[in-house]
Amino acid sequence: MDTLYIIAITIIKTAVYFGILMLHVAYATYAERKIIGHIQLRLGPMVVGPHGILQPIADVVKLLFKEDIVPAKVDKTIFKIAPIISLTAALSTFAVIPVNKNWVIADINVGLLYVIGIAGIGTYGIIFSGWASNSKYAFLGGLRSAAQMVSYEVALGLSLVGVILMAESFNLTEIVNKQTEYWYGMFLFPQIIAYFVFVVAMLAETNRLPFDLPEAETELVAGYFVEYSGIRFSLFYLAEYLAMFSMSALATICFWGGWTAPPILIKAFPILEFVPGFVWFLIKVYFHIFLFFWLRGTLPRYRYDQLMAIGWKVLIPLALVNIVVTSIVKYYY
Amino acid sequence: MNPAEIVKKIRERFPKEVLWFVCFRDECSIVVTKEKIKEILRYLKNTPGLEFDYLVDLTAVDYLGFREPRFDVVYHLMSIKHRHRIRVKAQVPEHGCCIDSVTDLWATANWFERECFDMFGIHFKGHPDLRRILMPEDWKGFPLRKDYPVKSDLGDKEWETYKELKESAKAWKENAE
Amino acid sequence: MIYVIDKTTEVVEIEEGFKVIPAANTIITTINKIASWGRRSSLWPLTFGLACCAIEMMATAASHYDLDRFGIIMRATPRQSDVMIIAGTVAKKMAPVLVNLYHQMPEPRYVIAMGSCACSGGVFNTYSTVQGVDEILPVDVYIPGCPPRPEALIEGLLKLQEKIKNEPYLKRGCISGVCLIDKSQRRCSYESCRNSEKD
Amino acid sequence: MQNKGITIKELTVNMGPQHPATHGVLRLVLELEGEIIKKCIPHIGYLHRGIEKLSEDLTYVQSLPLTDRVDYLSSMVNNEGFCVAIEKLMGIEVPERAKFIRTMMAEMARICSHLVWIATHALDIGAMTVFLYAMRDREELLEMFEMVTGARLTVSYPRVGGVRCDVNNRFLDKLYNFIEKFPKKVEEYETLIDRNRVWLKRTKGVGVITAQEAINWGLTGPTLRGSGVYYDVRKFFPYDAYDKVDFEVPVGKNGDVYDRYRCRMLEFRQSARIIKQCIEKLPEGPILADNALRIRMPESPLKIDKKDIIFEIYIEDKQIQEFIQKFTEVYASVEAPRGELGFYIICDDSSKPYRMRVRAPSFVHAGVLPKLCEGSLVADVIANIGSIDIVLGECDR
Repeated sequence: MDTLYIIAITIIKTAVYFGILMLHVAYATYAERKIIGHIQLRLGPMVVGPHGILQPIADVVKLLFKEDIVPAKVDKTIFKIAPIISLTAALSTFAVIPVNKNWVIADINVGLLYVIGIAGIGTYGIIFSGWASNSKYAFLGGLRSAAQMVSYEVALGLSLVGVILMAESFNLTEIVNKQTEYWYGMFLFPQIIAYFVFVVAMLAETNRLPFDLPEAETELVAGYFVEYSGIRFSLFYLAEYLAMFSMSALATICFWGGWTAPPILIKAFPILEFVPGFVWFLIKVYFHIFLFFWLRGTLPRYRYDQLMAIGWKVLIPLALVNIVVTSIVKYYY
Repeated sequence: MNPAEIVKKIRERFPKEVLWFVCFRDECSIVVTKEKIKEILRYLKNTPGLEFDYLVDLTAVDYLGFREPRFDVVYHLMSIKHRHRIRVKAQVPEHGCCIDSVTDLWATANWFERECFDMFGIHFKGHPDLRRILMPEDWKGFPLRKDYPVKSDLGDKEWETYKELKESAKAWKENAE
Repeated sequence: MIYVIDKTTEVVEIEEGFKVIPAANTIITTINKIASWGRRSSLWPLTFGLACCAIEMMATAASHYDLDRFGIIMRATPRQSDVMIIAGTVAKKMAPVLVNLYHQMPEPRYVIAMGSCACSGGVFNTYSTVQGVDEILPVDVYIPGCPPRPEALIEGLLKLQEKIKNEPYLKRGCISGVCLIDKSQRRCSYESCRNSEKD
Repeated sequence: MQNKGITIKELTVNMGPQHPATHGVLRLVLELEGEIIKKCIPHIGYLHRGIEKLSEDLTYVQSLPLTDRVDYLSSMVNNEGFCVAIEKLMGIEVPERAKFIRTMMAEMARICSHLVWIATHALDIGAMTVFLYAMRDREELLEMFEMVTGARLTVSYPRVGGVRCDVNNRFLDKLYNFIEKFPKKVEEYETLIDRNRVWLKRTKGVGVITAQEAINWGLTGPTLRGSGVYYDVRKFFPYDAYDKVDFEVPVGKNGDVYDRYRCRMLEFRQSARIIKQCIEKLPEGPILADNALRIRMPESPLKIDKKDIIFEIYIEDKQIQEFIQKFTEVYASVEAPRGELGFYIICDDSSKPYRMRVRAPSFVHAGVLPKLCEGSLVADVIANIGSIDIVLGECDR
């Protein structure tokens, strides 16, 4: 009976989590259009609902009612599986991400490894779609993303080693708890190099500007999902935004102290103690999401070889140096 | 160097080839036969004092019914160093409609000559890649010739692919009615 | 013929060519409303500039006129777009490409002929131009002008929204990716839609 | 290449005619080896409208609006080029005021065109925001065009022998205010992209063409000047009021995408300078010459003084003289934003041009693409297309 109870609770938790997450993702697209619009001296969606608030819903409805073309010469099975892989991978990440104290679906010991591992699976969705689409743009996009994600995953993983060394744990909740032991309440300051590497690698992992090469609109039209239409396309779209959320959440947990507020801040303003943990969490996540949009509104795109050079020649050495320094400091103090 | 001097120089070098020259509003055109056109242009390009290093334009004109030979291939040359221009015209008859290519003198001639071929059907001997450039590869006729219709309705000269497109459009048109 | 559920159920013809189950009417109307609202609220045009009008299309998408206000964002691939704005002169050499692109778009798809060249050939009554894009494609909205002002383009898009509002969604029907339209009902041949490959 | 039963093929990618970065309907067939381009074959003609042929069927005045649609980003300069050619043919002396107005308008068109260029070029490289900033400023200029000509893009404003209508003080004030602010706006774009490492990395050393090659390939305009060749029609063969205003011609050094970009950015400032001078020096007087070609004029042949034709015939043929007298020809070029835009017009005794040839800079520049792209990466193609700034309407005519 206990097992059944746990299963039932988990399902309910997942459903609630999923629903809230989807709402966030939908409104992240809206926020993106609004924020970039304002950066570009435009207004963004205004007509559909007050201030265009219903825009994402209209988009989803439209995509639902759209014909779903499976082109004739594609590898049908892989073509259909690819977006599902991408979405599943992106969604699974959230199973271990704690939003508040004990607000987590699965509090596993190797949470961090799990997140990185699952994020890697998302790449398969992109490679598969590129391969199966029988389109050269998609193929190039798939190839680019394979190379890009593999190289940046190394940097991403290495940048987190410093955090792991400091937290002495892979468990995400414990990483957060460990951070509260410091007066500044974040790994951001001692691990600033790692954070820098992480943010750059995060942009590359989620295929966002300035590293949006796999879907570079002006080069590869739409990159790996060039042949996808209707609902399948929206799955890719969702996966991309979910990946942004999961990476932002990871950054928040590993470097910004998750749902906790810095102890020094609470000391200074005791009233802040009453702010619920998930609010802190969301603020920090949305700061990162905003960063994504901000960069998109500002930066041009890197070239393929330059991207690789940054990954292997700058980020990975930096991350390694950080690991060495952290280890030495950790050993002596 | 003023146009008259340039003409004089060319005439000294190629006395037989130069047929006539016209000067209008300080613009000088030399009309030559097509046989030695490449040598003439090379001479213009490489002679110190002339140095027409810049091929501004290459085109053709169709004088159907006004003159034999029918076509003129027109070269507009300019020298960036000396800031002078000249126009060289080579006469090309309708039969044996060909002339030497100057692509190895000026790389820019490549596309100009392709366009000329496309629009007038003049062949350029020695051109590396003489294909149609503006019209589709299987287009019939040469549009800028004077005996080619201007208007859209080409009748039997119509491009096959476009005819097929129009045919296939009939299906939904009937459906709509 | 269109069947919403399946052939064994009793069906009634509501409009010529459209047959539905009687009881399903309430559902149909609601779906109709939602679907057409979704469709008209998020029209994604294909980024497809041909000539002068494309520049005005760019200007319309830019900050002064801002098409994004209406939920209209340009998509670069025909697979993800709903409306094709033919902005400019269509040369005969371009016509096969244009038709191919149209076939690559998923239903429901709409065509806007922007500018007098796309509407009727405009001043270019020459050997190499198509005299009005409606010779080769079914056009929904015509926008005259050489080139039309951005306001005119917006007006055209709003007119298209009106048109979508007033048409039964089944007419260009798809539910969750399943095309409900019979082979003969589609405005281009079914096979060519499937076979077309992105060049 | 056959190797143990495995066939290694180059990947052929078809870029365009519908592609967001080909500036219209250019089609490039790229043969790739990985991301490296082995071969690049441009295909044009997807916007071939037969303007040259059509003008043979229309009168001179009717042909003028066609030139608007040749290069629709700077239609003012195209009109000007056509008018300069016909004026040269007929020997019309344009009134001073009209000359200054034309120069001013042409420079406005240059700014407009360059704004679209920076917008699309930046968008292609990935900087979205520059696009919208540039389009915002362009909108102001278009408004001013509208004030005078009634049209935003296809203006048909210059006339053979002058301009269509006079400019008023309200317009001049507005323009002056705009021009005062404009260099600051250029700086704004520069802060967004010019001091951006990503931009520098994407443009420096990409698509290099040396001065010698550039001349050999017939490049003109900023594309040529980026390679360090000093050639500008406005300075070499001045037309309109360009010999009465003071301006510099920016010249690059390395001939890469970045230098071409810098040249155009500096041209913004020079254009602003010319406009300012034009407004200050604008003389009073008529705007149309007395013997100008007017729209209401019945369809009569152009009045050309046949005495101006000097000729020498070296062969014996009696008809030749008649032939020479019948067909008068002229080539006039102006400095369009893209380069030397030439009109070669042959006139016979009828009211229609016998042949109108447009020497389009975009056509020449598109031809140089294989030279720029081969051996570089896919992303560089985009940068190269942007840097040579082609308009397909002009390329295909």
